Amino acid sequence: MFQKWKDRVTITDIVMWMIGGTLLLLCLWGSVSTIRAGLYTKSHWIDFLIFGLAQGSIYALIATGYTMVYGVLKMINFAHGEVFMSGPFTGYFVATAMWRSDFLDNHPIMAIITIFAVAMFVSTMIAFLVEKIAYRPLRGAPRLIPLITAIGASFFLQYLFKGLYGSGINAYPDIEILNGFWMIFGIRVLKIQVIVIIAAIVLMLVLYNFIMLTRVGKAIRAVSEDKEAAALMGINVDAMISTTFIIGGMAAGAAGVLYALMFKQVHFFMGFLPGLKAFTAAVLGGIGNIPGAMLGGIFLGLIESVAPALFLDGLGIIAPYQLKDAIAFTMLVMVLIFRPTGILGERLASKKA
Amino acid sequence: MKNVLKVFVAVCFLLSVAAMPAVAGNVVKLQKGEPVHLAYWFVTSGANTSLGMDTFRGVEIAIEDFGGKLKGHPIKLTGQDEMCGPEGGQAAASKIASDPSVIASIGSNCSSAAKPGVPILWKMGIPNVSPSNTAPFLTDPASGPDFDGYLRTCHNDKIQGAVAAEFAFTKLGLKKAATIHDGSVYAEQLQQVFADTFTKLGGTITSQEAVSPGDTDMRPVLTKIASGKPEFIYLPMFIAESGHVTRQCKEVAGLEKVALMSADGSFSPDFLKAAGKAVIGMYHSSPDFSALGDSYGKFLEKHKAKYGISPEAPFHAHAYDAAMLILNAIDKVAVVSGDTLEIDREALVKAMYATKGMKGLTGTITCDEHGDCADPKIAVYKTSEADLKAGLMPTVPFWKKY
Amino acid sequence: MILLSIQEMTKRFGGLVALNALNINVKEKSIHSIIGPNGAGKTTFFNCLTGFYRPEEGEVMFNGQSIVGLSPDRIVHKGISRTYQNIRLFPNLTALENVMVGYHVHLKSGFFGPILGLKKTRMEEEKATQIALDLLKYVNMEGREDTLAKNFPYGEQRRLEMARALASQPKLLLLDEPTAGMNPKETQDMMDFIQHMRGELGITIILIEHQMRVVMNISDIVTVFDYGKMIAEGLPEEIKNNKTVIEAYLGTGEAADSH
Amino acid sequence: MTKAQSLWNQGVKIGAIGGVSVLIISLVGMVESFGKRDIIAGILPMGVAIALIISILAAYMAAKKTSIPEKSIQFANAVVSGFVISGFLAVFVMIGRSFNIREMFVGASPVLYNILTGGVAGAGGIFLLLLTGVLCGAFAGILHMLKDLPRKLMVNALLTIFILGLLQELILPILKAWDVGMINYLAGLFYTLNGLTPIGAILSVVIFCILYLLWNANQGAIKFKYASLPKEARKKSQVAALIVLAVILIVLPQFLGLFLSEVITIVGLYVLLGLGLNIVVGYAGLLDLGYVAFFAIGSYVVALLTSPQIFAFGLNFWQALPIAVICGILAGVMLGIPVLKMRGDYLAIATLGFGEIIRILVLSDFLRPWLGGAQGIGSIPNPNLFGFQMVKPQHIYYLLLAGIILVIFISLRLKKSKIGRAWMAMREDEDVAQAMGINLVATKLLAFATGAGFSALSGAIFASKIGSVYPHSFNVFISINVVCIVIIGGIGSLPGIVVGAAVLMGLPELLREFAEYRMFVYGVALVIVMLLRPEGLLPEARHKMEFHDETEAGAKTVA
Repeated sequence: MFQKWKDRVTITDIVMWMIGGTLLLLCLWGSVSTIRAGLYTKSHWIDFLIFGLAQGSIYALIATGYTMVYGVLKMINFAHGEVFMSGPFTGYFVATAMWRSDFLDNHPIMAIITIFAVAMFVSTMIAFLVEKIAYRPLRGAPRLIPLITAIGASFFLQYLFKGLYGSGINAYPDIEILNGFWMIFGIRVLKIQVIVIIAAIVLMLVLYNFIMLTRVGKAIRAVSEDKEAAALMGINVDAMISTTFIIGGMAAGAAGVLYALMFKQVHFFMGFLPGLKAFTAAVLGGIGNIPGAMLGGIFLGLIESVAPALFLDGLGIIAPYQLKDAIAFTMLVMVLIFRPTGILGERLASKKA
Repeated sequence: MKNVLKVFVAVCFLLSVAAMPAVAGNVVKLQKGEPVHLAYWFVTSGANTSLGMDTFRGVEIAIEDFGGKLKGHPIKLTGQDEMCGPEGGQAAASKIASDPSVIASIGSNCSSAAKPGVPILWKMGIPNVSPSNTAPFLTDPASGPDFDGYLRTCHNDKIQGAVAAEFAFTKLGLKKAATIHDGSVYAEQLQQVFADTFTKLGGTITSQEAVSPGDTDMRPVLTKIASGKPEFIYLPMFIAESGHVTRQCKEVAGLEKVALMSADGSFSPDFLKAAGKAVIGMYHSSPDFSALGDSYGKFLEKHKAKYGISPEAPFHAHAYDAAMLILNAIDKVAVVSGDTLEIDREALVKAMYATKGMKGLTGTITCDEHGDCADPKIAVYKTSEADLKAGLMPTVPFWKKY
Repeated sequence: MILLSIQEMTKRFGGLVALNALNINVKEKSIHSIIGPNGAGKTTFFNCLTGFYRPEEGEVMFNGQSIVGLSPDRIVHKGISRTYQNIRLFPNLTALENVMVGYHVHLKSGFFGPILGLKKTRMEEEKATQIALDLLKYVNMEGREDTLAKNFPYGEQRRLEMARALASQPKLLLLDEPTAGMNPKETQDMMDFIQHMRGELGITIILIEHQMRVVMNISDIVTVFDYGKMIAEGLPEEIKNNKTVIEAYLGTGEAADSH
Repeated sequence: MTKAQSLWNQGVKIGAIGGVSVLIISLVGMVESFGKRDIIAGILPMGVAIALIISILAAYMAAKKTSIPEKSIQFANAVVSGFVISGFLAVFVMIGRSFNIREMFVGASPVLYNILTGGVAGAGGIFLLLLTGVLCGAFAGILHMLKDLPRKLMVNALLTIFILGLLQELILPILKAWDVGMINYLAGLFYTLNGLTPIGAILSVVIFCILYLLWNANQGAIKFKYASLPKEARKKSQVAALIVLAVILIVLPQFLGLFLSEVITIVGLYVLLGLGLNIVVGYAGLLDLGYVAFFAIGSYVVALLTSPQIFAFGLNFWQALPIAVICGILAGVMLGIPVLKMRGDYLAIATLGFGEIIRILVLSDFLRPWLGGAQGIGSIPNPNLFGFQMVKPQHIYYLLLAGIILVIFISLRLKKSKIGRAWMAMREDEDVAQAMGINLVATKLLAFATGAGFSALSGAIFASKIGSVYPHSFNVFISINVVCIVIIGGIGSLPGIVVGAAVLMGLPELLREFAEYRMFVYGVALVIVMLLRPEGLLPEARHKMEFHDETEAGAKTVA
């Protein structure tokens, strides 16, 4: 009996369960003692949740770009963070010009639409060009090669925008109608956060329906299932890949403006960290899977906002918010251990044996 | 094949011999037309680029203001990227030290780069002035003779953190404070000095929080701070992070009325943009500009004309002063003999250390025997609505201790 | 003597029952063919035997030991080796390296042996190289040991894969359509080769095959699958005349083949 | 294709691409800031030289890509594209002078316009600019019409001038340091304080041409001779080459100055890191983006054990080194276990996360009492060998050399063993490898552990070299750089790693003075190298076959 058991359960399984169990216990213990200490009131917790939700919906929007590109090309598009940066950075100049001419204050809705249009256009163009120049010639090369060009493109774009627009921090002008609070069910909520959450959800729904229902969407899905078969069915694979990048670029541009409206600052380096987080979110949800990316993004946002206070405070760890990325990545590794294909599972044609 | 090898070996040998450095003399002799060579080592890539670009521009404007020439010799400025870290600092310093024509250097931006870099420079007899290393150990006598050629025109963090604590406790009469830092060497040290002093004075630190550089969503950590109900938050970080905290503080329940204070790391017009309206009523500690506001204004004008933008980070004025300090000292010790200009390195260092009462942008520059040259007159400023409208940081101190 | 005994083996993929309560016994040193229409579960059966899939129910006894649920590498250690329907060599390794990977299970040296160049390790490597060279010779690929696997023509890739499978010195060899895509001459060579293996090396062989000529000529016993179920088992002659089998092939088999 | 079509497709379109490129380098400020440095003193500023090179290159491409064999059309295309390039710039200058675009583009300064128009104001400047463009195009067209040898000669001679001018800051101090009349004279002959002298430029072209022609004439003979040698003689000459290499490596730092030695030690550290990652990525095919974690662990273990700060264990470097390596190996196993079951990019992101977790923990206030937090750990003593303090980079060089040789030796031995074959089999096809009896868990862990050990060794040397460790030194860019080194060098190729490290880490160090634009150029270079040479700069022999083999340019080769 023992022999049988020994053959089937490996040491690594045991170690993994032990690590997982220990972390789970720590989290539970931390949560319980945090709540018992009563440091935070109910409204604090609600605030944490809303903050996390707003940040998470932006991650989710960027993550859809990652996940779609991964779906069709099976590569990490390292430059996607820079696509995200390029739109709002350019949009800043439009916003400032409109602010100077008082257009922004007199016609805020029109102004915001213009900013979105400019930013989404720039992001889309950058995404399209990156694919065309850096990835397309390498179709069929081993998978690490486009990874390096992606890294190269990322550096190039960062320092291109630094060179063009300067290395300083540029702040978006205040838009009066976006400031202040709303009371929703007796909870004080920031207007901008509500707007960001709603806008992100609407955009993601549009995107999801586009992919699921339209002809082009179906063609993209076909390409991500099997390029050769799709080509045989008369689908123009290159065009579909370009379309994927265009859609991803548009989503990233929109996410970038939402981000800029919420945090007000744009900077040439601003894409790196959200890009990394969004990719993490995409993997967390199950890469190649659009609802997964959305879920992963929101999950990540919530973890970053809630987890340090909830898990670590009770354990007596000082400055827990410094560790929020560490928590996020630990969560990622844990999820991948026990669900190796992400929360919702990957949607990739798995052609193994 | 063998022949090729032989040739190859011979060429290598010749090259190596050619590369053998001779011992540099203690006196630099410049022929007619040869430039006075200064080197800078600032951070010019990565997330802290704006700090490096800014200090670099400060130096460039200083050289222009000096006239671009020193006793008929042009002034040449070359530079390295210290990458805000020890490895970058070491490489940058090695590059500067390997060029015997370098007379003095300005840098580094980050204290962590200065630590391994400064001794390398000093071994070659190159004195160094930093515009932005605020870490105390660099001018601490205990750090040994390796740092004997090191001076700085920015203040020591020990002073600034303590001033902030005294201000909060005695002037504002607040007893409960919280701090936030971003894990940078600079901010971490400042908030620690603040916390220590504040506790010593009798106050309570409700929490010492930290964020990561590049973080944008500060609301969760502010909510955590709010749970301790502080009356005062000290956030001595750089523009981006301080800006986020300042803006978002007003949006977090329980912190609407709390007093905020930052340090010179974010004392810049850009901070007004970054923080927006939330900046009204906020405090900053910074060197006392009040007597010299005029020359600083002129500096800003020149900057705008030359680079198309305003300074983007703190310490550009310190960099200006650092360059001026060096140029003045060289001017003092350089001897014209016939066609050549002779600069004695030892005399130069002495002259630099002997700088007294130099009118700089950041105050009156006087060096002590450890190399701290900054005017330690740290004043506290309060930003008003008028300042925000004008787009400039306040120039009149709100409070000063001296 | 029974080498491999399978009882009530069932494998499901979601709602689909890929293998349904199989009961098969394989005699030592026999050539046991498995036939059946496409999608009958033959390759799934191999994957279950080699540990790539884990059957939900049932027991597999190999050489008197249960091997259900063991990982593929442990099953190789017990003495089962396989080839693939679509050749899966290590494309960027040389022929010699491919075969030597097959011999992996018999190498004892650890991490420090090769680094320190211990005599024991060196001897072992030499022996392994020799065995691999011999095997290459055995499959008529002498003198091409330094060619990358992917640069061989199709037929030779098949033989190389066979040599790699043999290198682990298995008691049981699973061949998945070894004659697929071969012309009659090559097919004949392969048949001879399989019989040789059984005769000279004393290996038991389970064979998935589509070409009836091959099956009927070399099999000792034939098992027929359809829809994951065993529908017949017997000597080649018996199978040839079995009604159920003919129905399976002609009735549904035709439709399956046209896929 | 008609002539008009060709003119549009090759002339105008390629011209437009070139125009955008030149516009970009002008707008990011390269032309202006390099305008202060001259390639040839008083004649050719470096910024202009770069713009000219790009223009000529684009025009040359236009001529080369022309599908019509007629020479005149090819020439015309080159001229047209040259004109288009300068047209872009001319429009830009005109816009920039009439509107204030500097609010947006900080690089669009009046100085830049002056440089582009050769300092001539108004329409005259624009005309000059356009003329320069046409001349560039014509030059490229003529270049394209030349025969192979003269063309190569011309291109390479011009490049020589450019490189000599570019590296002035490096060469001149070295020459001057010698301070001997003869060399001083030579230095004065070739260089002014800002760029080559015109005479120097002409002389270097002449010298280069002579050397090139000599080499060209003899090259075939040498190759032929070598190929015709019997096997034993070849082996002998290989051994001789190795000995020469060894001698050079040993005496090298004695002759290099402080700075070059420093550069070499930096390259050496990355070579060590690359060799370690090569085991994980190159052999075992596991994409590890958190490789910096082990580097950090090696550094911090040495720092904690040897520095008098924090714990004051008081060990010396040699005692701490093995402990650091063992800690690295243990960390490798610890990372290995949870990520074992992940494939491909899941592995990449999980390891990246691991690297970040380590950095964040080291930085955290929570662990500050034990790890030093943001202030790092300082006062790490230099290694001491039999009473000799290894202080200078020249000393550390030997330490690194020993480490690299050891690691190369281990890598080679492992590669040719059972373990190496198992790694490579796993890289090629994980499932089949397992079906061959390879224990994936143990094999992967071994790869992680070995790579981690090498990385920790590198980290240990790094800590004692720098003398202080800070969490900020261990960010994700180190991991990314090392991955780039391994792939740019040629996956799995050990000489490739040395070349990769020298190119990606050494060259940027040598060109430190262009600090601002280093990362910009680095990014462009990564893309271009991968587009032109996807197999890497110095690929392993077998991978070369792989890429130039049409039957299977395996899309599934490496993880």
